[in-house]
Amino acid sequence: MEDIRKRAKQLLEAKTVDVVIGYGEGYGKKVKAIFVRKPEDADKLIYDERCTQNIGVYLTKHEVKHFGKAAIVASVPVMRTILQLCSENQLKEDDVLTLGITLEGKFLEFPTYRTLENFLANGVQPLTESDKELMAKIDAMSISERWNFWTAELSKCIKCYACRSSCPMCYCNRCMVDYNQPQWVSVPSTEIGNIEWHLMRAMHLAGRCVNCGECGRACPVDLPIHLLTFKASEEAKINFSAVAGLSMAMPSTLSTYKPNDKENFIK
Amino acid sequence: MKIGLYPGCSLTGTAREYNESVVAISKALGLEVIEIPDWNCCGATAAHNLNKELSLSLPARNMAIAEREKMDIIVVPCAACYSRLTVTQHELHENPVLKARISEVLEMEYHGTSRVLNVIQFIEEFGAKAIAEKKVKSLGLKVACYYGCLMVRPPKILKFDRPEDPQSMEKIMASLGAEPIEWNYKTECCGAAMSVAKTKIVGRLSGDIVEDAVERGAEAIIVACPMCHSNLDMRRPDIETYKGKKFDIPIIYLSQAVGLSVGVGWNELGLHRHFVKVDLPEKAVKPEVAGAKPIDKKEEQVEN
Amino acid sequence: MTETKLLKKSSFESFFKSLQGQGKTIYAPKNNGKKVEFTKVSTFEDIVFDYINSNQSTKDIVFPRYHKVFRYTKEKDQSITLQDFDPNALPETVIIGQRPCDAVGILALKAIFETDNKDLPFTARYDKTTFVTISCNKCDENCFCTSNGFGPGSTNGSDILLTPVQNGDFYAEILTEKGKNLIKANESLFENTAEMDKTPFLVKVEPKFDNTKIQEKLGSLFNHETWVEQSLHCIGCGACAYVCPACACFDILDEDNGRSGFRYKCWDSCGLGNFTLHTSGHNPREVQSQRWRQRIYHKFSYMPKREHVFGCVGCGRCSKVCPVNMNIIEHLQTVNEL
Amino acid sequence: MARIGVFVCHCGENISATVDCKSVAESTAEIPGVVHSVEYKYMCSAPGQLLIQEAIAEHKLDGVVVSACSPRMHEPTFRNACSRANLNPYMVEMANIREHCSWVHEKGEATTQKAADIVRTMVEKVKKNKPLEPIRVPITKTALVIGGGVAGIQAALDIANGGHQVVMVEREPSIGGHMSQLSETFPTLDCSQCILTPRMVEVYQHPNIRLITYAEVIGLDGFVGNFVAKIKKKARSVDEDVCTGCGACWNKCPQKKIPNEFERGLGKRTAIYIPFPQAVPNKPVIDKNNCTYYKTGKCKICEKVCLPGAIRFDQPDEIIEIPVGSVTICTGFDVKKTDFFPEYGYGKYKDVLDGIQFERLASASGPTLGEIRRPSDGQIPKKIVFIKCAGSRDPAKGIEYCSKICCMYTAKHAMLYKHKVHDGTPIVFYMDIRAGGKNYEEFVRRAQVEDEVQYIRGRVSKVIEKNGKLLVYGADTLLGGKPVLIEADMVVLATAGVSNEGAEELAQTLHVSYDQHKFFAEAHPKLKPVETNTAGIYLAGACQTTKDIPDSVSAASGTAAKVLGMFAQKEITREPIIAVVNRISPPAFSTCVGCFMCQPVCPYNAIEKEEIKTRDGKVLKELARVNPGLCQGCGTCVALCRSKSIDLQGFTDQQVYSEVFAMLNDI
Repeated sequence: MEDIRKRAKQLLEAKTVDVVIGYGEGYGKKVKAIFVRKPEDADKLIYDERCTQNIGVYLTKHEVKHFGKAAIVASVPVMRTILQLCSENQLKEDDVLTLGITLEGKFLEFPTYRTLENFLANGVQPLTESDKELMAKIDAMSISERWNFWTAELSKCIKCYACRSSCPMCYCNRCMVDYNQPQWVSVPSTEIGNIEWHLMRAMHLAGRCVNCGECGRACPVDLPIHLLTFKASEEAKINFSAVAGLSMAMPSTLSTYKPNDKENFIK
Repeated sequence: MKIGLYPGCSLTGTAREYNESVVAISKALGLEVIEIPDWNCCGATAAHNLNKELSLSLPARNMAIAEREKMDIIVVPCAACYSRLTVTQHELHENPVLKARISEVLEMEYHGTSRVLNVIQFIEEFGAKAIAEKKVKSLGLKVACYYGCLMVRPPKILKFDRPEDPQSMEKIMASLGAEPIEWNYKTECCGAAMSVAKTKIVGRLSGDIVEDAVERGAEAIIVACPMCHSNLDMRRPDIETYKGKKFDIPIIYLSQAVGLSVGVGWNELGLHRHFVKVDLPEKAVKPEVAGAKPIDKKEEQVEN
Repeated sequence: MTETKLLKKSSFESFFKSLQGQGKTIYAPKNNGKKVEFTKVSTFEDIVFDYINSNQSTKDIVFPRYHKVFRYTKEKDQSITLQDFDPNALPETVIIGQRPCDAVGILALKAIFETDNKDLPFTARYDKTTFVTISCNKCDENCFCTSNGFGPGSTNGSDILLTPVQNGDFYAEILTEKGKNLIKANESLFENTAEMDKTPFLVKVEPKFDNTKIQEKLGSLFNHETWVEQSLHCIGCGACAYVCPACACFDILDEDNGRSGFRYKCWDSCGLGNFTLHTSGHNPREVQSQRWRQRIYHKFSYMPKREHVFGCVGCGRCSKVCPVNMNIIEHLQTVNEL
Repeated sequence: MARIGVFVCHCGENISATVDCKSVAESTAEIPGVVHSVEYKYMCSAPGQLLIQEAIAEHKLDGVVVSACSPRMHEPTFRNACSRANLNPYMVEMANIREHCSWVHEKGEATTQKAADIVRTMVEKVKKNKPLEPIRVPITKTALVIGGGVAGIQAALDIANGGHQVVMVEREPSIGGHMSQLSETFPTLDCSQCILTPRMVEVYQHPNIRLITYAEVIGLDGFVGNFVAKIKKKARSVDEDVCTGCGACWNKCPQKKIPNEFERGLGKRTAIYIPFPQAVPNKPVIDKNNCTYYKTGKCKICEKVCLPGAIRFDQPDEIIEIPVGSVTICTGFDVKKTDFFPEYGYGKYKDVLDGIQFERLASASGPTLGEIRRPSDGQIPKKIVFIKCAGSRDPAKGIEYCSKICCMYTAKHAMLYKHKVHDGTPIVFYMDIRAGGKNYEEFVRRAQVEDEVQYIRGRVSKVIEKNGKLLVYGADTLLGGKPVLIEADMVVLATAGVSNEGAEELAQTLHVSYDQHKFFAEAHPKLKPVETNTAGIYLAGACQTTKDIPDSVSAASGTAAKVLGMFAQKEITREPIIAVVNRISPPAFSTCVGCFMCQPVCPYNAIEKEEIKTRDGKVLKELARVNPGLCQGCGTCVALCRSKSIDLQGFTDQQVYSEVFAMLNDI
């Protein structure tokens, strides 16, 4: 933690960066994302096990971009976010300085995206045990059981779009559900409208999801919706050997064709 | 990894030595191979000409037992059995309805999850490393590797080696120190099942094979099929009658060759059981490792 | 007109069954395996009594997240039949166990929906619903009802307020005609008792800020940078508004299926980027700080001025569900100190 | 409210025999927005068109639905008619009640109802139509021809003679292609080189043709009429402008044992070489992989003997960019080599040859000067077995198609052999004889009758080499499948014709489609046989599928006609049915977020980056832009775009939705 503060202070003093995006104390023992712009505020930065939010979501935010060059305190999912955003032309190469936190909790600075790629080649954050367990449970279900499981879960969705807002890959400035000419997806929170939204979201993230699980954590009614995108990324890996967020120039999985692509999903 | 062995009828009769040598080398190479309990006939060669359901049920039963026994691999030395098992696996995989029907007939669950391997594949996949480690003798022989008709056909189903000019036995033999020859009859028909009914035809077909191998300098023919063996070995008199000359080239199973190289005993490999006497030149059994004892053939050779 | 009664712990189930017997739809807190939520309940055992507050408010019952305003059908001869909203089709409803803050929240909704023209569906639902509130004997760090002028035993907005007292019995205040009617068939279960001091049985909720002071402050803070500072980490989802008992924003949309269709109302949130987007592409609340400021001003300045109620009841739900830990107490305290 | 006119056509009896047109017109009249709905016997006739024109004026129509045949058939007709009546032609839609209804159904109420449904969907669509303007683009009147075989030569000469500039790019050091390797040609048996060489020279000397040999096209940007080709000119190590082609260098080069590609390995060449004596240009190249100087740093004999001093060891590869208006692909084909055939010895038997090798043996300029001799021992073969369909028509080999040219060239080979070795026995194994073509069947008949070529209908299972002979195991299927064993001295395989090496890469470079066999794909197998799916890129010769010389040449002339036709215009007018990225007011400018995932899916390379800048030049936003010249309106990007920021003019999401809803909601 001291390393991060020291380095953030240096960077801000030297005006290498204009803002350090990191975590700070919030109200009632909770943490929140903070945006440090003055060297003297660097001491507000913290990093501990409560810092689970994928703050990569702020990298594409208008107000944050406005500050200028950014450094970000980055856990492994945030690192993947940076590379994936770069692949998708939302960040320019080496636009963001990564103050990385390894899986072991060590501070490691990444001066370039190339160094990030090298680091991530050694492995990424595994799924949590509870996610693995639930995923295995869902995998073991028959198709009708699975359908019942998800329709029951998704019927609770209130369509607050916290999943969308918290996802760093949902950076569209107008989401297709917000179109009404034509209306692609039913607007209100109805059973079918909820299913449409979540399936579409999973499809749009297939091959792009960096497995941070933020959508599931953000959900105010505790739906395990992150498993939908996890599953889609698993399929992308199996079928197209594509893993998002490991390279700053990954060709988009679903919009590129390779002659040796498996076609066994077409039935 | 659990490895099952499906011997089939030949390996309990005319090709006893094939079974003996496969079991012996598995042991020598440190591989545990378990015979599938209560196995039955694979249906070759008659079943598939008579009744399709029967021809699929017979092999499927053996595979279902292997599955039940949690065998990941089934080693099938006989080429005809290998053909029947792989073809059944393929057909049932392609046709789930038929698969369900066969499970019904068998009154057993069949999923097709065990991998079916012939002896060549078995040695390639599991034996190569052990051979390199345990090799005690280099087989300084010129050999003709003979695959016969079933080992590589039909290629679409087997997906094993190049069907017109296979190479895998050559590779194994070369690793044992032998020198495989280039020849033309690797996959020609030996006469196969005519062995009993029309020995004249066997004489002609197998005669061409033996003659070409000899003319091109082979000192032994290596086989991996009990029918090939019996036609080239047991029907030698018919061959000689047809060709009008004598041939003394021995026919050796691949497993026996491997066994010799890793130091398994002569009789343990069943080498004494052949009709054409296996009398290898001295250079064929020279010790690879200093101190290893060459096989004393005379001492070990007893009447069958 | 308040009548005070005592409902024995052992009688509650009989009361519940009697209401059921009268064909009323009963909503009560139920544990859905993850959270406590208000749900239609059919068995008494499903009702949870020992909880701080539900994850979502009871707003959904009188102001559903989605409902049809009218339907139409076009006939072959091009004539149109219109099927308007039918208040008579609504069931008699009882909410059992909501907290006093939710009761106040419904008053805030009422203020909005009935200020000038009455919103027919809301009024119809409100009129058909009887609110049986249970006072709070627990709270958490996000609760701040006392900062908004009421407290854990407030009767505002309830038809009956039950306060858990000794032995698990309930001290019942029958506050309205609706409340009286509800217990009419079960008079025997409610013993008469003298008016009593509930304070010992209520949780003490520490005041977090002074809301009159905030109201004053807001008069001069419209262009203050604090809104930007506070909302920098806001990601602009609608979670806070959707769990808020007093948030009433909605959208009206049509679904046209050619020969038939309907108009419906569904929740909306001022925090979402498209909320005030004009057809021209112009958005008067272009950035998140403006949206956040709107949320605070609406609740603490505009509503008290126009509707004479606060748009915030202090339930703290918005802070609990916020995925990025925006905390309304923290922000209001900041405003207080400016 | 829309004012739409609907015109229901009887198409004589084509429609009216099964559909009650009157009832369709009447029911359509009731659709809101339809102000005029009539039927007529022949809408496409002059009076029919006039009927529409008058109705537009009289009823002030702002949209027209012609309920008749397929838009492929008459959409242009009716668009023009409406245009004449001052209605934007893109406010016209065709409701196809002929191919989609009357032709495929029995007469009956349901059929009439279906026709009415189809009309109704188009009425709903046309309500959402917007007036569009055709796209006009200028033309660079220079044609690029890739490949200098007989097809490329023909295309280049035709275009050049038409008065336009041509750039010809050839991968090899000389033009000529496969035709220059051939001995004689069927069905006339005239000498291939004798008829080709003059045309090669003509290309070289033509004032309108710029010939770039030993070069490859490595990039193509732009769009029809406005391409920029990037060409990599590989270093020849010889200054072409200085070299006189005297031959001193290749005569003196000490490296003499390099297998000659032109002779397909049957002959040898030097390290500095011209591929064959008649090469055009007659300038050598140095084969760097085999040149002693490049390998060891010593030698330079060629430099010493070169009087004009043309050798340039340090010559670099050169990248040239040339603006062109059209591209003609004539990159030709190749044939499978004998090592493709395990059953025939995997290429190990020296006397098993492929067709081109036999051409070289029979050619007067070949390694044996035209004598048929065995590569193994130089003996004259007394018996040659020719095996047709070696690979072709064989799904097991992955080549399902008929290579088309083999029947003819095998007949020719057998004849040439018989003409050169009178006592020789040519035996041909065949599946079928496919001799469709002018004088082709007669030619094969001549081989069989006059030259006594033995034809055996059957396949060869195996060729075995034994004691200097090739044992050919086959079957004679006309004799009930009787096994045949022939002891031959030589075996010639008519190996399958396949796409040329590098065809796939070139197709990807040029963004044109290709089939599973990596042959270039034509836009339509019948009606657009020389066009690709990309406007301005054409196909000729065997790069499309194996073709003989007459077919290649006629296709080449076909592409020349297409190119000249385009160059005859001042500018190109194109249908505005293209994708467009939406634009909205600032600060968003577009709902496009610039993720550019649409870029890789565009088969036409039409997606560009557009920068939105402030007045002082700061980039505010990057978004996708569809180049209207390149876009072919396939809609792939539209389907892919997550934020629905791209739409297809003429087929907008709204229009398609309206159609679908109109159909679904009235059932």
